[in-house]
Amino acid sequence: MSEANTNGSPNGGATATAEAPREKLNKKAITADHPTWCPGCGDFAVLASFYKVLEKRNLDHEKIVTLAGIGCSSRFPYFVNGHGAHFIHGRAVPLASGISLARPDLNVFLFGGDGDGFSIGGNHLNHGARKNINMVYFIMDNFVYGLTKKQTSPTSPIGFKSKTDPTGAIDMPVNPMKQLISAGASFIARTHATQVKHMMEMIERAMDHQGFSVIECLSECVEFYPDVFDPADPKKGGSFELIQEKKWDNTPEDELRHDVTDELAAYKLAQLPFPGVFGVFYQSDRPTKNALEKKWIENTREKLGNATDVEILQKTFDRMK
Amino acid sequence: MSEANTNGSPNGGATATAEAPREKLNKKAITADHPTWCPGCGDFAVLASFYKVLEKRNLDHEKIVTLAGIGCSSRFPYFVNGHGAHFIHGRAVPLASGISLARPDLNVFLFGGDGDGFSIGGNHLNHGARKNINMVYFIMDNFVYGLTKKQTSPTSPIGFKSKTDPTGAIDMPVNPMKQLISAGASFIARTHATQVKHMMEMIERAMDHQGFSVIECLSECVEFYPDVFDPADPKKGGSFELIQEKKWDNTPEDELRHDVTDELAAYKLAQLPFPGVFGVFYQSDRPTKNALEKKWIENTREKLGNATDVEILQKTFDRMK
Amino acid sequence: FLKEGGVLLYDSDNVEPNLDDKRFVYVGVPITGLTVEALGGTAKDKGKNIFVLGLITKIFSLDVEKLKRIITEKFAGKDESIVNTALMAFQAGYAYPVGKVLTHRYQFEKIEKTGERPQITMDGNTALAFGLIAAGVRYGAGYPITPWSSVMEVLRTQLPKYGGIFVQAEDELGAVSLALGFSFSGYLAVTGSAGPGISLKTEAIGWASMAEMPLIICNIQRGGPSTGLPTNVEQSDLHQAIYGGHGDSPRVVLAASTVEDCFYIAIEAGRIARKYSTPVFILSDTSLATRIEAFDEPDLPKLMVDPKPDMTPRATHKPYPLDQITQHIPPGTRILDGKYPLMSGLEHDEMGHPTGSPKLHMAMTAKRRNKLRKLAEEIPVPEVYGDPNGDTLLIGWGSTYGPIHDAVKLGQENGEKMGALHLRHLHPLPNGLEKIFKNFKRIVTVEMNDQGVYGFGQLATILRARYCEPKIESFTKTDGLTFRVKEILQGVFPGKFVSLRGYSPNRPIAGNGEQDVNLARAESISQGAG
Amino acid sequence: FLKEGGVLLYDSDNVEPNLDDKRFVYVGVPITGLTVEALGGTAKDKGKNIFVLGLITKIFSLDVEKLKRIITEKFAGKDESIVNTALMAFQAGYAYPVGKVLTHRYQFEKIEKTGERPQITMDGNTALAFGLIAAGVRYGAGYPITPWSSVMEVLRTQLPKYGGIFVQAEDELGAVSLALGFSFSGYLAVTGSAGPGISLKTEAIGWASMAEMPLIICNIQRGGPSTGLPTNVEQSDLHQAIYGGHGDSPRVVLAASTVEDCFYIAIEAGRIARKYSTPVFILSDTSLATRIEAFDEPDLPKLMVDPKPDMTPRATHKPYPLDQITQHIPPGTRILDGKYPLMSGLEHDEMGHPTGSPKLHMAMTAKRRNKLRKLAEEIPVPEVYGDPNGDTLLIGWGSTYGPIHDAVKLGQENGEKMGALHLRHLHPLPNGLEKIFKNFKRIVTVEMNDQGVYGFGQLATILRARYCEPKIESFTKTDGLTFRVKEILQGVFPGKFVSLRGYSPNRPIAGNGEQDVNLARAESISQGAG
Ligand SMILES: Cc1ncc(C[n+]2csc(CCOP(=O)(O)OP(=O)(O)O)c2C)c(N)n1
Ligand SMILES: Cc1ncc(C[n+]2csc(CCOP(=O)(O)OP(=O)(O)O)c2C)c(N)n1
Ligand code: SF4
Ligand code: SF4
Ligand SMILES: [Mg+2]
Ligand SMILES: [Mg+2]
Repeated sequence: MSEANTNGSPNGGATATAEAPREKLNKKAITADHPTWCPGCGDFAVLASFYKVLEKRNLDHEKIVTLAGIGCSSRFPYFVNGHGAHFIHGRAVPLASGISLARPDLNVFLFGGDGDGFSIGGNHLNHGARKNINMVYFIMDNFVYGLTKKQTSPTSPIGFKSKTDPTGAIDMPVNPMKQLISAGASFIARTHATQVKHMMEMIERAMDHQGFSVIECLSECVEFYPDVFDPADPKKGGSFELIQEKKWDNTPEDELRHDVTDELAAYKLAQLPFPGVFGVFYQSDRPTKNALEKKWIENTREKLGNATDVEILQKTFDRMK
Repeated sequence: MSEANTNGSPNGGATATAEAPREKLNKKAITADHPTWCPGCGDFAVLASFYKVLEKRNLDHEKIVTLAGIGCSSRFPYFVNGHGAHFIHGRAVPLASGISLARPDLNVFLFGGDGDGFSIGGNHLNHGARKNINMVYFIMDNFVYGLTKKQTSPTSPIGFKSKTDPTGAIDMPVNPMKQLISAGASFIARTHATQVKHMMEMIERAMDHQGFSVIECLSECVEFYPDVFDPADPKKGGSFELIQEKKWDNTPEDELRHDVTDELAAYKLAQLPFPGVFGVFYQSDRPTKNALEKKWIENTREKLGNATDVEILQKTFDRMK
Repeated sequence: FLKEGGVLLYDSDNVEPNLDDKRFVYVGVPITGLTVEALGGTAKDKGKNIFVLGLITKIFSLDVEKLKRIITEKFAGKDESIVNTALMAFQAGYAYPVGKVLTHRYQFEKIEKTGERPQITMDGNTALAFGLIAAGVRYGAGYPITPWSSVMEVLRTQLPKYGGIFVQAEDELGAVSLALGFSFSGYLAVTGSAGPGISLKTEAIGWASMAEMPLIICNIQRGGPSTGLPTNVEQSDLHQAIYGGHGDSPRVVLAASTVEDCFYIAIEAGRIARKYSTPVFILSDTSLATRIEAFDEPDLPKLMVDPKPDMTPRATHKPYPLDQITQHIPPGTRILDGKYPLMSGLEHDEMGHPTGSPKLHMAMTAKRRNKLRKLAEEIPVPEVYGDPNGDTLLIGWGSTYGPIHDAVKLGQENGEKMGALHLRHLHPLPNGLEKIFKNFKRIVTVEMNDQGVYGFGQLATILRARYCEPKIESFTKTDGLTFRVKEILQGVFPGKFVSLRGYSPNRPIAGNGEQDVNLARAESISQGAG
Repeated sequence: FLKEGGVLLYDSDNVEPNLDDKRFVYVGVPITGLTVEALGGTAKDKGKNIFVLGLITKIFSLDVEKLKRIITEKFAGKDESIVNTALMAFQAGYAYPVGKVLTHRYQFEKIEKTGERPQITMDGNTALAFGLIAAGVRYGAGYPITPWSSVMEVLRTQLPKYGGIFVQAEDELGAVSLALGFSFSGYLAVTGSAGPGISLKTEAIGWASMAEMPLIICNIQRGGPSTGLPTNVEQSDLHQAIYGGHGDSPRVVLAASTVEDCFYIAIEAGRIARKYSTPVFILSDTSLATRIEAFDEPDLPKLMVDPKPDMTPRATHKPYPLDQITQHIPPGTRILDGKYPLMSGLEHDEMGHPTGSPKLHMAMTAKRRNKLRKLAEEIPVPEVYGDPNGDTLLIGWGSTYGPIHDAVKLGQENGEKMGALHLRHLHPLPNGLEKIFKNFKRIVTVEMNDQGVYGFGQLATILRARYCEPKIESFTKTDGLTFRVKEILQGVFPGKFVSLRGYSPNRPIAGNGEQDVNLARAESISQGAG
């Protein structure tokens, strides 16, 4: 997801880091506060997988940026030792977008919950997806508002009894996959907190993708909505059904497999009843806003030769005399 | 869209109107300020069609409510003589939702532009659709910000030169039909400002539908984005291609026709390149939030017999002693 | 197990005791929820238990510093962030305003004895919710946030009984807009939140002020700014409530002073919102929200307001008459001259249609402002508690009512000539306060907010601006805890009352943290991984 | 066709004249856009032409009332809303601040004559945009709204030349969040808007205050409240800029006084935002935004700030040291002790991690407030124009600089002993103003906002609260038009200066619309269909 070169940033400022000796990134180095989550909370597994991926990828420590909105899941940055920010509820996508656009050298990771992402943050999610801004956005979906103690969330199923729906939720929930596909997210995956290997694979593929990469992870809130994801947990008698992706081996079996570049096919998968399927629903390599803005900058600066900022502004003023 | 009975509202307050003699609703009665739009603006046609439909339906004058956010198109309520409100930018869907939920006896009409609806208002649009709140929402889409003088709008195509994209827009635009389908709007139609008969038909069908009914109308901004919709205007050498809806006459031709209850088929139509097709993309009669809340109220009040408000609260206090 | 009359402290998130069993004093505290909120989870053994420890420390005034030492020792050796988490749980429990739990029993006895009105017991948010129902509010919308959530949860559960609806919106922008839709439709509606959510409602509240739409906004204040201290108490949103909108956008601001007042302030808010067709803020805070108190059962038949909108046809109607106060009439009302009103956020003429007239903008701006002056004329000047004149007048607003009045009592017992004035109407202020001010040598506002750049609390700033009365100063604190009586006296009379018993956590740095960097830094123990 | 030196007034939305041809004075006015904005379209023959008529009426001080009569007659007979529309167009044109157009020629001549620095000519929004670039701002985000839009349009077009990016966001909530992302990434960023959009940024600006993140917020004020009068001038957002946030959330507020100052205030804002790691408001308004003025070309090599973020590795770093002013360091910076910082909206310890400590909340609240006190110490006290001591001191802020200073000149010529003080730093205020105050008998703020419930303009309210100086009063107006010199003198000295020539549209109801219902109502002519 990050780029080596940084011409996108004024005066290449972003590459001004001096080199001091460094050892391989290890778990201890990236561990911060001990997580405050409830024992058994699905979010622990997400944190563990994230640590593992960071170690495996051995990213430059100072180039790891973890961001979040507000919620139990959004406490994530406090548990990762790295540059980061704990922002406000529902607005972390534009925050991350600013960092991503100005600093292609960084690895921008965004974490949040279903309320943060699909309720108050829904519009930013859609426009971040549409503009295809380069980042990895991990949504820990527990079908409930955890931090505020059990209100109906946009993904709570009809019938769910919460503090704001004492007789059971009545509104049709958001379908995260449908929303992301129609909004234009260029990498869309779905996983489950109990499936750490799969989760890690999704995170790595999201990191390797250039663009707005979103992973929805069913992450159980043991305190306010226990057992809701058992139907997708083999250990609890459920079935964790994986999407079979096309191998392009033109075998007859391959006909039946899923083409991740086929938007309509992805939408069809999104129509499957709960718990649905897991894996990559959709992936497209349309240009990122990062690349498009960079191209505009390069074209513009080319015309200017290698004029300094002072010279450029002076020229402009000369025309105003 | 409106209901005769009003049990939904406390003490049936909503029906307290005394009857004074009334003549048939006519254009003069519902005409207010002379529209301020630029000569040739597509919005004139929308206003004209709306007048015609109101006349034809002969609604009770005082039960017509026109609402809007901010924009040229959102000036609409000033041009309709009836109860109405000119609200703030992008929040008119929740405003209309409150009116619709509390007052089933009213006809709630909401008007706005593409920026108002898909940019700043996008999240409210999605959640209003998801909750299926009963109203008719007419979006005058001109692919540009008119009132603020030609900035890129969420529906501006790539390459459109605006004040905020001097070298041409680079962000992929919103696809209104895709967004509405995936969000769960229960009536979704598309029309064109030059096709008054079709527009009227869509408005009438939207009115007859119980639920969140949205009509996207391609409405030209002659001042800042002229001729953009000619490709769909036969008079300008374009073609206005209509959606052929199933007649359920089980003829072979019918096989090929569009089933408006088929979400995936609707999504497929939404994938057609500009100018695409016109008519009803999708319609479903899932329950409205209005009906669901009403049912909850009725169940609750049933248990209480016909206790007065004072008695109900007193009972509650007695349990707090 | 628990002897009669004993206090039963239970986790109201998980237990539902039989409240009819009147042998015990029940103190329900949402322990699980509050711990989750304070820590972002219950954090295993560092969470709930230690939260309760903090709670008990507060109730029985145990030695805080000592207990914090013990906790630190218990978790020593482990990652320091664990100690930090444990201390956060302890502090959250300690900060939780349980109120005068131990006096409840006394109150129950009182019921048997006297022949007065029976007493009812509830927390402030519940009182507020039922006050709104009594005020004829049948519709509302909100989005969850501590400590506002329980108001919306009660309304969401109760309103259907009354034929009403409370909607959980997608966010606060949607919530206030929904509420305005309800009000526009003829049913005075409520929305509410705490800090961050109130900030999001700013624009729409400005529309309510401009379009002159009745609306009640509840702000259950918590520690700020930004996400701040979600589970602590603070009174730092007064300036925002009055001045938060862009442009000159008059609105009314009230503040509840006790749990009982949470009920009555809602009725006053409804009265003002309707009579002056204006948005009305109700300021409460964390301590009132959750504090449980008993008060005289309200006389419902006398109090309850009929929500039914008046839709009798009118011959003619102007939504914005220049020479009268706007009265909103709901859609569905026939206007026989056929000229229907429009509620507009653009500057408008008397019919609500846009205008560019300089004179009209001045006149309409004045119209919107002058109705607050009219309101000010009818607000009673609150009575002074204690000495009607003397050396020191304490002025308070909101939940500090109890400690301030106790401070006056204690101060008088110790020879101070002092009184207290408590304001429920903060904007506009009642007229005639100057008459009270001249009876005292010193005037000190006591507020749970910061002294600001110029050294004055938020209410003090407002009073000084209006009266230019140099006597007015303030004693403020921002430790997120309710005031203790001695703390007030020590703050208002520096150097005096030091001998008074009782623990005062923040005395050393009251008012200014600068001098005490090390003292404060000692609290900053998460050196673990930063 | 146009004789040399003549003024060429053109529709900058449709025409692109050859500005190099220096024979004429070019006054580009976005006639089409402004008409669309004022009316919601160009309204055929009622629109642009009549807008221009209003414009010319203002430039050549023609008789407004007479022209309005003519317009009314011209469209008489037609639906009255048509007359109303025409009058709105006229008033929008009349309200448009073209500045001292007729003096431009003089200014151009000046260039030839003197050997001073050459002059450059532009409007205030352009000056602001280039000031930001000079201040080293390379990134920003916004959402269109009048009169802010042109700032973002210039930046969107210019920043790529400097390797930067300006993003048009989906709304103002997204815009301010994007800007904070840019600032967090190491590039001081800008966002901006007008009334409604600024209100939407409230919550995120509170985060910037709490997380101590540098940010510049431009508020190009327009007529309020709510959607208000989008194309008129007003100074009614000062209170919101200072007090708009929930909780105690300190921020800095500056105001540009002239077109030239729009350039320099941006540099000052950048300096403060970086040095104090804080959000900084720049207040401008409709009149500065569009007014075209010539000023000495800035000395760019001296002024221009290098935007390059400093990412040299640090041995260790605390984002929130209690005994120092926070300095934000961007991601990409190695911290050799391996403890990385977190920027947080929750109350935090020195490393940015959450805390529930009462002492820390007090200390951090004080830390955030005290940096504004430090800033106040370094702000120069502005010089008094006119008499350094005397009978009357006028105090102004923002775009009223010109008329207030002219008023002092004219007043002195007419025997008044008076001076003027103009403030660029409004929060915190410079220290030492009291020394100036004591030299005058009367102190009158002159403001384009409402007198409020208690009779004082927004700046007057702030000064009274700080100084408790009863001498401080205010002369305010809310007619959406810039001040005329005689209007100020007549308002400040009631009864005097009545003989002065020149048209003053709002004199009759200055300050209070109540007494003049009929006068104002005469303006309310849309009886057509209401
Ligand atoms: C503007 C604003 N509104 C509301 C809140 C209160 N709040 C904090 S987190 C949250 C939702 C939490 O749900 P989710 O995003 O699903 O995260 P989870 O706790 O379930 O992981 C809410 C409503 C807030 N902090 N800010
Ligand atoms: C909160 C807020 N932000 C921005 C604006 C400025 N504004 C008014 S209308 C508009 C968009 C207009 O575009 P659209 O909704 O497509 O309506 P159109 O004028 O094209 O019909 C904007 C940005 C505003 N009034 N309020
Ligand atoms: S409340 Fe739920 S989501 Fe939050 S930490 Fe506990 S289990 Fe996890
Ligand atoms: S600017 Fe465009 S949208 Fe607005 S009225 Fe004119 S033509 Fe219509
Ligand atoms: Mg959740
Ligand atoms: Mg548009």
